[in-house]
Amino acid sequence: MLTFAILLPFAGAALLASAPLSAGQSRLAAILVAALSLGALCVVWAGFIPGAGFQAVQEAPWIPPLGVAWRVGVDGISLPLALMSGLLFVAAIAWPMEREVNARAYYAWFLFLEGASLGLFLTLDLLIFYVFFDLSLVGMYFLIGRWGHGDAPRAALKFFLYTLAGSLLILLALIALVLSVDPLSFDMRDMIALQPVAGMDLRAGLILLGFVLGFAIKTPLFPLHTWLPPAHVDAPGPASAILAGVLLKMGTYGLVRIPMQMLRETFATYALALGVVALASILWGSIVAFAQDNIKRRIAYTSVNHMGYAVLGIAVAGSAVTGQEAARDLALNGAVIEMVAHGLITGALFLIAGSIWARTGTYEIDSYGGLAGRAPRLMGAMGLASFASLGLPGLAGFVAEVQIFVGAFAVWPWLAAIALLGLIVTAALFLGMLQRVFLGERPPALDGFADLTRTEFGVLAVLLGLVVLIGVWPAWLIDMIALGGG
Amino acid sequence: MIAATLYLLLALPPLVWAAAVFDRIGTGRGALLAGPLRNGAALLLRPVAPTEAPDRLNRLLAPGWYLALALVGLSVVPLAPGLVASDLSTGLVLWGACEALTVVVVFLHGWSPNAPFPLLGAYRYVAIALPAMLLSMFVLIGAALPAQSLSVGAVVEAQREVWNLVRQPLGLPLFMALGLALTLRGPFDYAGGAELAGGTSAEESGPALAAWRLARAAMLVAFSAMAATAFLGGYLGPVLPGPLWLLLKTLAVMAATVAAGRFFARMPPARMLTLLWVVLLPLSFANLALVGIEVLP
Amino acid sequence: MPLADLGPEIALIAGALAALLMAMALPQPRLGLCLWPALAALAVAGTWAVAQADAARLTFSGVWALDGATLWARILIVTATALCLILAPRWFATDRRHGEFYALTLFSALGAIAMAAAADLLQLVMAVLLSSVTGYVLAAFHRDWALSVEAGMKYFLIGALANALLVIGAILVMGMAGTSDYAALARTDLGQPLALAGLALIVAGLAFKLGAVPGHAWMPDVAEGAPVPAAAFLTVVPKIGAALALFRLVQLFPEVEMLRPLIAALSVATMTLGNLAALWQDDLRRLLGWSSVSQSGYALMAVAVADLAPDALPALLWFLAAYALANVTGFAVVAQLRGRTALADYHGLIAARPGLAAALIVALLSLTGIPPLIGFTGKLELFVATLDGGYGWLALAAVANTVLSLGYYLRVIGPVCFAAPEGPPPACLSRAAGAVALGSGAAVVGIGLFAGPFLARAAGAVVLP
Amino acid sequence: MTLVSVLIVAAALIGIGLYGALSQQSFVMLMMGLELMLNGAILAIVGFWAFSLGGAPEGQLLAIIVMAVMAVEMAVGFALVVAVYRKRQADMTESLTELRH
Amino acid sequence: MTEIAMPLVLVLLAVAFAWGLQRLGPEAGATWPHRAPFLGGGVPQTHAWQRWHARYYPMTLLFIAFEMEMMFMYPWAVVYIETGTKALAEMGMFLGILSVGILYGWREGVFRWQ
Repeated sequence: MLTFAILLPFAGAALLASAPLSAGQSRLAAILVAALSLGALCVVWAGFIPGAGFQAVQEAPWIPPLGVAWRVGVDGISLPLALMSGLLFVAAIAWPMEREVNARAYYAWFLFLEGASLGLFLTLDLLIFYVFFDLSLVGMYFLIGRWGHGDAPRAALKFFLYTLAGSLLILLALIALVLSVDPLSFDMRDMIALQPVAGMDLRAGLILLGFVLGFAIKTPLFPLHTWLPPAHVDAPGPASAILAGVLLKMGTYGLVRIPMQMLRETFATYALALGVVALASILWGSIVAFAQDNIKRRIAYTSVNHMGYAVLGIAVAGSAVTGQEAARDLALNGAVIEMVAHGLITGALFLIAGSIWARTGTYEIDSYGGLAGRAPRLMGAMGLASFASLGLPGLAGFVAEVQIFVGAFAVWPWLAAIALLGLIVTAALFLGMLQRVFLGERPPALDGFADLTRTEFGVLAVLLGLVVLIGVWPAWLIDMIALGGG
Repeated sequence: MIAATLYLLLALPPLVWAAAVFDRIGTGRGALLAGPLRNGAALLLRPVAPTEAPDRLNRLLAPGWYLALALVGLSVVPLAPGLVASDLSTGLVLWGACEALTVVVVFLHGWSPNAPFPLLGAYRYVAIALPAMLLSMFVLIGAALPAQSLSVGAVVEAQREVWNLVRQPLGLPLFMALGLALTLRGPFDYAGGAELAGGTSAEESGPALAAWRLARAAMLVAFSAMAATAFLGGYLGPVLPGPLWLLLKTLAVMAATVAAGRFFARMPPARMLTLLWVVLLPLSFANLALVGIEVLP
Repeated sequence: MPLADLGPEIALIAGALAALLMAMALPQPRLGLCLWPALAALAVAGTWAVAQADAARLTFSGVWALDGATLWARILIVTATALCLILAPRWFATDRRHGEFYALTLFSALGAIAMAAAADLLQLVMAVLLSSVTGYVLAAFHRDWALSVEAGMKYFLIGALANALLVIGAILVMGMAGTSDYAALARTDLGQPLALAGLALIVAGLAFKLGAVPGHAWMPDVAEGAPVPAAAFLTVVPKIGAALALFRLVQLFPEVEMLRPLIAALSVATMTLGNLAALWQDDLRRLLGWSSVSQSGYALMAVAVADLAPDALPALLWFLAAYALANVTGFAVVAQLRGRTALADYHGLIAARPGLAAALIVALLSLTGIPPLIGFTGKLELFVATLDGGYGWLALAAVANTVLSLGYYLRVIGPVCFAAPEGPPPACLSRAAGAVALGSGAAVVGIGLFAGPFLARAAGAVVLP
Repeated sequence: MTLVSVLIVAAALIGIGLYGALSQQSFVMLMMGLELMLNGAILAIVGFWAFSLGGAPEGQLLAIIVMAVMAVEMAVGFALVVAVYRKRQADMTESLTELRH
Repeated sequence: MTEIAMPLVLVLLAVAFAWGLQRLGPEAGATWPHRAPFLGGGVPQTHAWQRWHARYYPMTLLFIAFEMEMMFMYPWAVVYIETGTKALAEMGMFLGILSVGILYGWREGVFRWQ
């Protein structure tokens, strides 16, 4: 079933690339494929037993001499992320294209990207993980470069270069990790069970450094985040939504899956350093976001901030080999929920930003104002998403951040205290943006500004509905993650 | 060794004279026997005509080199068992080197006066002589096969049973082509032909010309001696002493070579080149194969 | 005499002669038919090589190693040569006489195979010579085009010097060690400075064939100036032979301490230089040439850890296979587009010629090492071997270089996909060239996806002695 | 006469040749330098053959091979020089300026 | 050593002899018209070397191929009988391949240079 969910989008992409479909037909086909894929994931979810380790496992050999095989399976961490990605892809594909050029290729690349993203979350093989990690770069590169605006090729190039550097570091670290077991095996379960480099100081440290650097670029963490703003600003709205909602999660997911689980001991040694970097990201992301006058750039920087929370949670969770178990589980729980929530919220925010751009062609906050009258539905959606993002209780962001902070206070209280500053700044920047865009004088140029269409509103309703659902009733998600019981 | 050298040096002048005499037979150019000497003396008394901006050193040295090559080539020929001026185990290779250097020397000779006809003669000579060299070496290798040695002495000794002329009937005729080319005569005389007003020696006069002609005749002697040794059994022969046999055979080959030079018609260089490469060279391969099959036990 | 051991090579010679004889008989417009005997010979050679797959012995008095490395070299070289040759008939259609192109290429391929199989210094010298002299002619094959002649001349000048160094090196090693046979050399102690200097000279000479520092300068010139089929051939085939020859050499002297660091240093220098130079190119062929230089640097990584890591040989073989396929694809696309080289000519190619553009993109991404293309498995193996052999810093340098290289590959891919097309769609060369481009492009993807069995075979390869 | 003395002469030849090959501008002179290097190489191999290889056939063979290397490379080289000359009317390395960087 | 000495002596002898011979004649006081090359009265601007070129480069390449072949043939001839039929076959192959070169050269017209 999982293999089906991964390969179906690839097949769909191949179909779209070769079959002569019209723009509308290709959109329909793409939505259908994405929905089917999501449906397959839901089937797995239906049979999922929380806390019972890896499930729905499938294996097939790929490169036997290296011990590489097609291995898929889910646990409480990957399933929510995969579900969220599946959903977000349906949303992004259903979202109308900003510029109607070459729709067939556009949807093909989206499906390609979906296959890569799902594959990354669902695989249990380190090398396949890496393969999908790189494939996601390729997909995103073409989406940004071809359908972006502004200096899109340049932004795409920067994105590709940065993240490839990161992914290659991960590859080296992976190989170094795998080489320490005999015979070679890229099976994640083996690695988690064996903890292969435990006790090797220098080598383990270097391997950890490779992983952390690689994932930090992808996440992105301060100071390796500089590729993110141009990529977001120049990408088309749906691609931004995927970039922020899904691709960034790859970094944090990888951080959890590989360094934290496979290098437990080493990770614990250096967890504090990672926590400090996460803190820097939180603060830097929020403060710089506050200074931005470009809607998309502002949202992009809040991603740096939010991913900082997630990494903080992970750092806390991996901070010690023994002791403070409850707090650490809480923090990890929070981190996973943060990933899911951030995916939904930021996905929605970027989609909205895309719709604004589609109407006026600019992201400058100063060129907007008083849109509340013209576009109430837009304002509602944006408001809800913004509040969720700044962590208003009752919404998904709050659930996540509360757990992270509680966990962090138990382990490193001073660090958590400083990190709280970030929350305040975030609140300020979102409120400021809402106020400047929707309230005040409306420039005459915006008189013809249309509200959200029904499609757009429907998509946003699903995403934001989930945000609210997680906010008011998070138990189902926490159950699914099931760290305490696992 | 030294004795052999002295014999050679003593025998060379009469032989050179004989070569000049052979060249005169049937041409009606004055006295047959005394003519060459008279001509030579006359040339020696004339002044050497200089040309504009020549390569003086090479011009002066070219006849010397030519003569030297003839002498060195001659020196590997055994006069009798054990009587050889330079007793090399690789005598045939040295002979081959002399052949090849002859091309260079003739080219130098044509090049040094800085005049069109000699230069053209030199170019044409190189083009024709190169395949002729190849040809001769294949033939000589054929002669060396039964001897299992590159020493000229061994080649002679291997002919005690039967001469190479019999073993490889094609060998001597093909080798004669080389002789004609080496001594700038007959159908291969592209370096000194009459239509180029004398070719490489068009600008020569006086003692220089005399030296060049002398060297050319010496080369004919050397070639004939080599041919006699490689194909006609050299000093081998009944009754008479070895050196005498060699002398007789050499004279015979000389006469044959001169006659062949007269007999065969000249062709345009391109056709001659094609003939050499496409007909004669493959013939030499065939000759080699023939010997190869014959000598295998 | 085990003549059958050299069956594939003899087939190549026979094919070359047949092509030459055919070239003699055919009128100018039909000279392209000489392709067929050449292809037939390559097919025979390939099949024969596969039939000898399990052999592992020294043959012909120990000068020829018939082992896994030779097998792979034969297969790779034969395949690459065939692909390059298919481009030729139409490319040279206007050339007055090009019948000998096929024969020369086959001889050059023979030289490359002999290089890879050499188990004796003398044979190595001969093989390098054969591969070189034919290469010079191939590079300058467009006699009437200044660029081609110039490329040939530069190739020759560098090559003659490098070959002289190689010869001197071989003499020094042989003189000091007293033997030229690899099996015997392996037993000698190569401690004297003179012998070590000789070894270094041999490495320098082979670096020329490989296109690595210090003998790399010809590569971009040849890639740009040589006729495209010849450029594809010369950037790929000699490299395969030289890399394996170097591999054998390094493996031969495990106790010579300077050799590995030397090769590792050359490797880093080569890849860095190649990549840095490629960054500024505005000419696709020259860019491919510099990228070939950098790829030589990667290949040297595996050479540096020969014998240290069990995976070194499969890594090298597989990397070479990946490189060969991708590079030939790139040049096939250039050929199919009638040799247009300026990057500006490629703007918006994806709209005008989607298939070719896709092949080009796939080839370039494979050269970078993006999964799941064949280049990825190649690089993966390289990294595994290098890390396993304890040369972590080398792997790190390679990573940095890979990122660097992506920069210029994207400089091609970007305009191909994102820029607006200029002018009418480009003219194509021939259906055969298009088939080569598309076919090898598909192979870059396909073999990359199903690399398992191939890699398993490569992992079983042995190197003698 | 010892091996060392032969090698010194060979090294001198190689050195002079290398200098010529690297410093000369004219193709022909450059090739002369290369030839000189190879001549030094032949001298070295003959020295090795006589003094340290004990007259092993490989030594002779290598000498022959080096001669072949010389001849064949120079043949091709001069053909290229002629081609360049026809194209450019120049026989100096400076004339090769089209392909750069 | 001594075997090679005699040819050297002979070379010296011959060169010295020819040199001396050319010194015999009287000094020529040639005038300029006497020295000028045959040009129907014209004055050459360049060296003869620069006005005429050998045109048979391809043929010389072919020659070099055979000349190299020759070099391998010397040792072959010495061991021919010992090695037997194999040697014949090898040389046959060698020559056969080179002969194809001749044929090709012939077809390409390398023997026509004027």
